[in-house]
Amino acid sequence: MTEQHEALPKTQNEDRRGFEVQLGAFSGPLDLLCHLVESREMDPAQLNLTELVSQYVAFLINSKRTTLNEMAEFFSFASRLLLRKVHSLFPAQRDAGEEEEYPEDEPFADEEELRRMLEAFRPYRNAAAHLAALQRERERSFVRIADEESIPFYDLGDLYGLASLWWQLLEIYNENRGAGSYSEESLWEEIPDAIPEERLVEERMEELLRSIRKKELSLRDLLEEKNKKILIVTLLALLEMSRLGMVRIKQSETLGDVTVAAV
Amino acid sequence: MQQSDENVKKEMGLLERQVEAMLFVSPQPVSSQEIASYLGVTTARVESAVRTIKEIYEASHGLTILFAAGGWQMATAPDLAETIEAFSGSVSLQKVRLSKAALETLAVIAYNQPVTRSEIEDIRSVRCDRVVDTLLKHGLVRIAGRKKSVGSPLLFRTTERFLEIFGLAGISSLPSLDELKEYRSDDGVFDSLEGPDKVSEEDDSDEWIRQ
Amino acid sequence: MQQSDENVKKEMGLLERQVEAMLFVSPQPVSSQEIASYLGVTTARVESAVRTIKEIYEASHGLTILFAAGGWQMATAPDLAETIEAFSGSVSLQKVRLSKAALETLAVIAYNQPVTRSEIEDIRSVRCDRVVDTLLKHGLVRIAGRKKSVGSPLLFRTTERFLEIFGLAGISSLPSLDELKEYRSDDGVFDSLEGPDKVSEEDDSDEWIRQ
Repeated sequence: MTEQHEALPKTQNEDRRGFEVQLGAFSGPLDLLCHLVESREMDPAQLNLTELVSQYVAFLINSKRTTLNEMAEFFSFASRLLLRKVHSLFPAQRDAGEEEEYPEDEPFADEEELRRMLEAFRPYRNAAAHLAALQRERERSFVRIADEESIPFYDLGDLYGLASLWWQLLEIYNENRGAGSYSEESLWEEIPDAIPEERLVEERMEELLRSIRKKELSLRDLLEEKNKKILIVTLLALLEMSRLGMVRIKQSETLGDVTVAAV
Repeated sequence: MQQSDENVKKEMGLLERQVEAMLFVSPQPVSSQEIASYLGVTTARVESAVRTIKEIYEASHGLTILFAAGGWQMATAPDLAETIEAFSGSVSLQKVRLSKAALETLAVIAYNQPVTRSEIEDIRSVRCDRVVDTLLKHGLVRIAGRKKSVGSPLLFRTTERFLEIFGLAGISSLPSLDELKEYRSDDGVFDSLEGPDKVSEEDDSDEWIRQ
Repeated sequence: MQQSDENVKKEMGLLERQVEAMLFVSPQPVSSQEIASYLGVTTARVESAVRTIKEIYEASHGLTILFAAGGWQMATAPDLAETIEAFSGSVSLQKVRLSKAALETLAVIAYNQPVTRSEIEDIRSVRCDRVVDTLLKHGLVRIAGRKKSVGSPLLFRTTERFLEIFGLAGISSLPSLDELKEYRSDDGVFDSLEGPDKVSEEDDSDEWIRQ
């Protein structure tokens, strides 16, 4: 047990490290690569995106705790790179609007401007590093919480926090009232919903974790929700939790009830 | 985890420190068995560690260890009861912060006043008597009479103090859904990469899940 | 208050016991002024009491006293982090996972507050509505009104919770941007603007993530 505890911080530090790209001459974080390509400091045509993706897959296999957010971030950057690559391979595809922003014939015309901009941003990059270090240190201590409902969260006087909580609440309330008219057929008649935002999945993960920590629950109970969006979010949350090894999902007999338990 | 059993009296070793920290963070009482199996020691050792902590606390600290519901629980020393009771209930806390539950309840009251507790609970779909009490204590809401209906339940309203703290001229200036949004039309190139989610600014119903 | 050399064993008196119990029950940091005015003593006395408690804790307890967001807060000793984290699932809720983009955006907001989203994007030169949403959701930033300019964009600020999560006494305890410019000024990454072949091994822009 002690060994296990000693092993923990190391894994966390590794996770903190995030994904590093090694492509040709470039070595560094993906957002920097993306930035360099988008600001035309690097030629997108030279990018080996297959290599990028396989490096990412290798990274995923090694680090077991990548969050949905981080994965979404990767896909967002990777697709931006892909778009740039497509544009550079098929210049005719580029639309007029972009042409204005990055004059084709003078790719490095604004080098000075860019240098200035990156210079100006450097302190913030360092500040982010400083914050990360502070957070790591601070998170080694835990405060006492009487109950989860009472975690002090909003500054007194946070008017916009107040208002947005109200409008979210109203949205959920109306949705739940509408859920009465749910029917199996109508589920497929509609155009499918957009993929729910990852933060909803994360919120749902926290909720689920709280309830299954108290006692093991059956999948049937967890999926009782008639609201389609919540159902999808719940399923995604369960999948993600099982991927991260936070829950144990088991079925003791064929066609029997499936139980979900905290690990 | 290898202290000798001789110096258990009075001295806090690693085991005592671990037990102390565990009792501190735990919201419910924790049984000796639970601690023992977690730390991989015998319950006898856990109990002697708890006794040590308890003795040290009683000798000079403002805290104590209680035994309740089959487990150990950290609490404030009984002789400080008056001080602490008044302090934790004190409205003068300069920097009150609100939990999500409290702010949500306050939002329901603000946008729907006057409103009864069961109406609040209907919207939030959780009980909220404790939260309403907190808000009353902080002077953010007040009782504004009784509703003329079965059981004549109490009606709640926000106070002047609420308006002051949230910087509102009046209840009518509470932000509308539109006011919470950014109006953006000149975002240029990246917009097209993010899909159509930003197009639907008019779609009021969907600020929570953007489609 | 530096007689700790001669007087190794600090003693807890009534004031220390009261302060200890108050910090135990308070869900958020409490300032010296607040404790002082509540107990009717000077802030100097409160601060010396807190120091005494802190020293006693550090000598042998599983607890510690933190200073964040302008106040004192009781917490578990940092060396017990692994034990406590694995013991109580609810403490893991105290951890906030932030991506590098989120931290950078947070840094931009912290140093420029109140600041609009387009100002943040000017500095970061990437879009950041998603990131700002995440920060809002974690309660690390909040909307603090609208800027009086074209389109009256929303203004963002960091919260008290931000200070707590990063263990900052206040915004002013962040190093200045000038200091951060010099910090790692030998950092080669942003100087190699000549093209892909020069963007190379000198890149240690996020050495910090590696350590």
